[in-house]
Amino acid sequence: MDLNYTPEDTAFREEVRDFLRDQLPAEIAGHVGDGESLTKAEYDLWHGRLNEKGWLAGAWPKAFGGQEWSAVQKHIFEEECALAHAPRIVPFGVAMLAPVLQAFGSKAQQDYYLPRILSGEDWWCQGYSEPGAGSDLASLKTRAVRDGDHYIVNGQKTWTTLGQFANRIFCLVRTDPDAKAQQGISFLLIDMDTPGIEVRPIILIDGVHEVNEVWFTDVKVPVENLVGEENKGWTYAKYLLTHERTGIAGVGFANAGLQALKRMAHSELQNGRPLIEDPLFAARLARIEIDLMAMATTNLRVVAAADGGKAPGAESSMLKVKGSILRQQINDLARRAIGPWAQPFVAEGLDDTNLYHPGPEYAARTTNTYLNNRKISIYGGSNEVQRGIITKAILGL
Amino acid sequence: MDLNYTPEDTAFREEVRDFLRDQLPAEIAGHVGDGESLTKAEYDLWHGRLNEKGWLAGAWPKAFGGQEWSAVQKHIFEEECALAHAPRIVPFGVAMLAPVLQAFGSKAQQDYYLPRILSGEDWWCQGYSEPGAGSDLASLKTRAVRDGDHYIVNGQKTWTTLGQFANRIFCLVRTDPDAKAQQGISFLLIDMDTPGIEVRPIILIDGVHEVNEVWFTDVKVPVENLVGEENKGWTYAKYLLTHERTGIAGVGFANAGLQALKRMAHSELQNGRPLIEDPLFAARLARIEIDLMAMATTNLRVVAAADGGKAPGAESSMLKVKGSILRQQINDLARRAIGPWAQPFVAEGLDDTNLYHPGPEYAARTTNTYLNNRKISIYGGSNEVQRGIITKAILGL
Amino acid sequence: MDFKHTEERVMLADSLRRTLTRGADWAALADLGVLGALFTEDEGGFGGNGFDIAVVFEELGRAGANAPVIEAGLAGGLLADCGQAERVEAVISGALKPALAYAEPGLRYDTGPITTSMDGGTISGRKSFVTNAEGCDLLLVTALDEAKPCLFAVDPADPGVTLHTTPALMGGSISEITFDRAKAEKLGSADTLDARIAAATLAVCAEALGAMETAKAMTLDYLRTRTQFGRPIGSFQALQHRMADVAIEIEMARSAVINLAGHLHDNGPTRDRHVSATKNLVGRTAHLVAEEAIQMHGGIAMTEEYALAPISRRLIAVDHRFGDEDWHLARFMRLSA
Amino acid sequence: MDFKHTEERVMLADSLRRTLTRGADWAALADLGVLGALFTEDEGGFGGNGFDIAVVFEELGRAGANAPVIEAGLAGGLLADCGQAERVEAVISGALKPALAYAEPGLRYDTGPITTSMDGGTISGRKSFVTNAEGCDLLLVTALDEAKPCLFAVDPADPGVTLHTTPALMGGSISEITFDRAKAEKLGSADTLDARIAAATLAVCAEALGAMETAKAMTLDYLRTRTQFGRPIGSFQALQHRMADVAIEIEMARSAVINLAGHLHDNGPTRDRHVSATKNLVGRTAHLVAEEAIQMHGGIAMTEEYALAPISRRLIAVDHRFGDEDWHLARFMRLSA
Repeated sequence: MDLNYTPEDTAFREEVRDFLRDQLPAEIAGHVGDGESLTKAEYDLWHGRLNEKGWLAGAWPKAFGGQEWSAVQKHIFEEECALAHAPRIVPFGVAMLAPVLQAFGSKAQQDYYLPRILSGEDWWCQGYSEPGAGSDLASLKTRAVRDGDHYIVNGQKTWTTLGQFANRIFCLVRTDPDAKAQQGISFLLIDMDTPGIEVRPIILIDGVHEVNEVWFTDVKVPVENLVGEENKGWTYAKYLLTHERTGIAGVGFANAGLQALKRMAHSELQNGRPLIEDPLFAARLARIEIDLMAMATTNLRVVAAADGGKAPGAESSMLKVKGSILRQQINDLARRAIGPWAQPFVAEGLDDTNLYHPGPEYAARTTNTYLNNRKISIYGGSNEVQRGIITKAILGL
Repeated sequence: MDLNYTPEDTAFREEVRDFLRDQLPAEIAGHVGDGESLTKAEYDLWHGRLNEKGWLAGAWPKAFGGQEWSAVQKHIFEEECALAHAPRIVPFGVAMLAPVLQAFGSKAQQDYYLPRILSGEDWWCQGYSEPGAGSDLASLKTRAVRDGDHYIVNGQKTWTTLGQFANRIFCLVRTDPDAKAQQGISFLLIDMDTPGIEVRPIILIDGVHEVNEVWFTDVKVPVENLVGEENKGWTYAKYLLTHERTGIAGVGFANAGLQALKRMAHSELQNGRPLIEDPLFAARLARIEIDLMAMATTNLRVVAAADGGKAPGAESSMLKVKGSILRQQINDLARRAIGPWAQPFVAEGLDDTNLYHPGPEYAARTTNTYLNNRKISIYGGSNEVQRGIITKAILGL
Repeated sequence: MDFKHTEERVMLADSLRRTLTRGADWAALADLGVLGALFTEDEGGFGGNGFDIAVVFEELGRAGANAPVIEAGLAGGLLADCGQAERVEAVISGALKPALAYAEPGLRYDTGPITTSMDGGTISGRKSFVTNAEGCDLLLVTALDEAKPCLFAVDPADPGVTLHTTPALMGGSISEITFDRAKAEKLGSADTLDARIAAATLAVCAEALGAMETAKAMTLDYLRTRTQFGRPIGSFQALQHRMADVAIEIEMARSAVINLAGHLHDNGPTRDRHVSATKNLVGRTAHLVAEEAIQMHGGIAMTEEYALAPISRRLIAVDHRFGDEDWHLARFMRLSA
Repeated sequence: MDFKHTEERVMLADSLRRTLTRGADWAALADLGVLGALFTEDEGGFGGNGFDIAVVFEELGRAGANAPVIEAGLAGGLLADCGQAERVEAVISGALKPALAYAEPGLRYDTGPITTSMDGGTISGRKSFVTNAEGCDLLLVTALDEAKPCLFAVDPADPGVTLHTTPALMGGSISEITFDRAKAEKLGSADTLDARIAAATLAVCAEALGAMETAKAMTLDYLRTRTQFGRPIGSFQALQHRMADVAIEIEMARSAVINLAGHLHDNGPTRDRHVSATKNLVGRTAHLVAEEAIQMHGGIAMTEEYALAPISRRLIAVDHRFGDEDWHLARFMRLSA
């Protein structure tokens, strides 16, 4: 037992900090810190700087241009990025598709697509969810019918995050309609410029355009865009869902959120005294901080076990549930902290004529972030689904 | 809408208060207030005084010697009794069996048993629950086989409250083993002195002998002790379970508990100041008080609706769930209030050599009461069962 | 003791509910008697009791209506307190839409000490969180006159008045207002502000109750009809039990609203103890109901297109109007000591 | 970073677990090295690190053992601080069972200011909540010597010592002790009391963790085997999801114990901030686990006969030893400011 990082890890953390200090533009960090949406150009700039350093895909195997980071290194990197308010690396290409291609893709697919992910030429989005399917991925209905050298794809995907920026989408499609549930599903790579694809924005409850519907009408996809074998897509999808789940708790985001919250609580006044001196508020904050200290260590235990070769199972689900709840509690407490300043509701997607929030800067998007982050207990397998996984693991029923 | 009681109700409340002041022995009230077990003699004395006043069975129809109290009067009576730390009227005869006899019993049964309930000659206990059945009453196994003028009863009942004081037990027994679930059950009155009955104490987690197991081995019960028709027992049991459920929230107990808790919080010192001035403790107390104010009104709404002729349905379940949780929270906060004095654990049923608790008087049985009242979310249909009832009522699934 | 509303109130609620389903403009609301119900007969209305307020606002909340009715009651009530019978009559008839500017930046949920002040017939200062000031006909403003908070009438079109308006989380609009030597008509003292805010807090709580009922109904409907893993999601027991708890808490919130309505006209400390008890409980419950409704719906509740979105926002906004859960808990503790 | 215990600790835990299953007396515990593990090599033991304490007490808690091991570590540690090497050796060998009397009535969870004091080689005063004093060989007592808290050794058989002993909620015994001019041997200052209480608090937390694991295992077993309405009750999703939450919270409690073990030897304020964070979280979790274990079992968990009863009581008692949830939350707030 040793709660301290190795000297190598500590040195790596310093390197990450130095890099962030030098390379992360203050304006971008400001937007991230305030919970604002980023433009594609901002993402591209940041991805580019990371790629120059070799850190866009630090967890990739060296053979594909990665650093083969340990889980601990990956954790340190993510923690520091979150604290510095660096943009989250958009995961769809780097962290989701790439591991699937590396494990199951053809040599041609690997050679073509992986470098384009690193260079930013390709922006991938994810075509998993469908309307009416929710957490029940296996019920998906989008059809792909083989027609000579092509599949003809028809159907609809939804919750496609940042699909408005993407030029490619990886999709789960049903290739065998007679097979049941998880059988008969294939994993297809699709060019978003193909005729028959339409992307429609979904405006979220906080007024942000972050996710989309993607409609497919007789979309022709070359058969070489099939990943692995036909009807084996569920295997790859599961691989993707269980891969690299050590960051699932969002400890870095929680820490950054807590720091921001403390600053607010020192700035906001109640009866002329800083809010942090209000015992009820301070108790709420302290309880969250105590919980976060325990969750951070739980997360490190899973990270360290992953480096020890143990694939996280129900532990990921525990971290997902607790991590989402804690982050939501932090967002909720931030909403309380700003008090009446939560009332002006400035939302770009709902009313673009009036984007100035009259309160203190930290209050500008606090309520929006609270609303937006209700999603984190819903997406990626809702907390109810995660509790089901935990139950199976501990109860064996 | 009028939150005020009628002048008649207010006068009745005064009458109840006067009666309690004059007739309730201080020693008994002291025992109740401290959460101690009462002796049979104490119960008998209190039942006797109530009966003299005509209030032992205030809710009974006048034809049977009752006062035909309205639900509001019954509520007022119970509220004042709880606040004065009067013993709870032992419900098995007066409030549970009697309504069944009045509705379904023979004239002979009514004439014989009802006066004996009032006079205290009979002390009834309840033979519903069985080991392994829990909230699933319909799965009961105790058998009664007709043999001439008798039933021969074999089986086991459990959780028989105050069975050690009882001379009679009313039982649900299975008379038709081939009928399914709720069918084939009958309602029998059994003399505890009949050969073949054995009462074994169950000591509870707080060290109290309050419930019992009752074993039946070839117990001969005269057929005239059958209530109503054979195999219709479930109808009578359900009637009993839904009858007079307006007291289910335990508002009176909750109020009395809260008053006691406030006194503790004024007596206990922390850093030389009354505990009530500690903002964290005071906030816990205030939240409970606010919840209780709302629950009391919810309870009155149901009481008033009952007087308006509306039989409470899912509302009873809501009151049961919320009432039990609130009372348990009050017990829990009392445990916190006494601080380290919760550590000496003096339990009559576990260690009768040493019954003196060294702390302040109000601390003597606080932890025991906390432990004992974990039962109130379990018995009489656990809160999980109640939530199922509520779901059915609102979801219709 | 009687928990049934009078026939008049039941009729008003019924017709209000029907009208709101079709959509009602300000004149229609006035015609229905919604505004008159907020004022006593002495004031020119036909209501003004806590239960009148509760009935009206529960329906407005149920329908998700955004009309500035709270403002009419709050500012209109203060006009009545200052003997402005004609203006009150205009408010009741729907001819005059007033708004009240009393909060100031830096005070959080407290109503004072304010710094906006009167000097030579004009007032100067900054007011915060003025709801539905945009489009109002009259601004009622609290300002110091010889160090004493008084009420002033200001024309929102006065050149000394600058509004910065954004949409409000609860719906409608919210403004920061700067007064720079704006012409002001003194109406009287602001002594009744607390009483009128107590009534407005009841209105917010009743409105929240209506919104919770709608959120519950939508969620139940979704649980019944939405299938996943081949079954209606409402058949999953974990969701059932949580929904049962939500239903219980809404019943408690209903009782809390009744408690406050019944004690609205008690003396100040008793009234405010009930205001704080009810607002604390309703704030907690609204928060629970919004979060559980969203979670049980899943993704669709995160979208602006689905009708739950404004209701969820309004339920969260409840906690930020007239003092949040903790602010009221602290006040309840003080008033109970 | 490494979350694996050393081989020695794993071996100690394993043999302790096996031995406790069979039931172990004091000599057997001493032989196993349980007592030695509480002391550093300098003190004559072979452990004394936070993780040694965590490993030992988790197993004691898992087994529901009632031996006065915490007292041996707490009083023994103070003996070591006072340079009482021979007595420490006797504690480690199992030959000397000490108990510590430091708390006083009216102080609640605070350790001072005490009033028991030394005068002419004897001490007088009253001590509260002395765990496992009954049957101990030596009482270590804090008392004032010229207004400074010092440690004294007192023979429990001294005529000036009166014990009133009851069973303790967490198991074992608890005594109120009156000292009336009891002969006392001064050992040194009580300056290290806070550090030793920090270690004892870790012990209580680790013990609670073990007890929670047992409560969880019993509940899971019950959920799997008990049937109701024709199905194992563990197939009811509402219980499943609550059990999942219980399992999550226990993992968090495990991490909290690790955090405290790893920071036990930090400087005072850092250490105590971790003590309070961990004790607050473990207190909350123990409470949750006890209540949920009872509720999910139903009636049987209410009976003394069922093995969960003493474990539930111990889990509730956790919150009353060395400061409860709120006491530690307040301290955490002070130390975080």
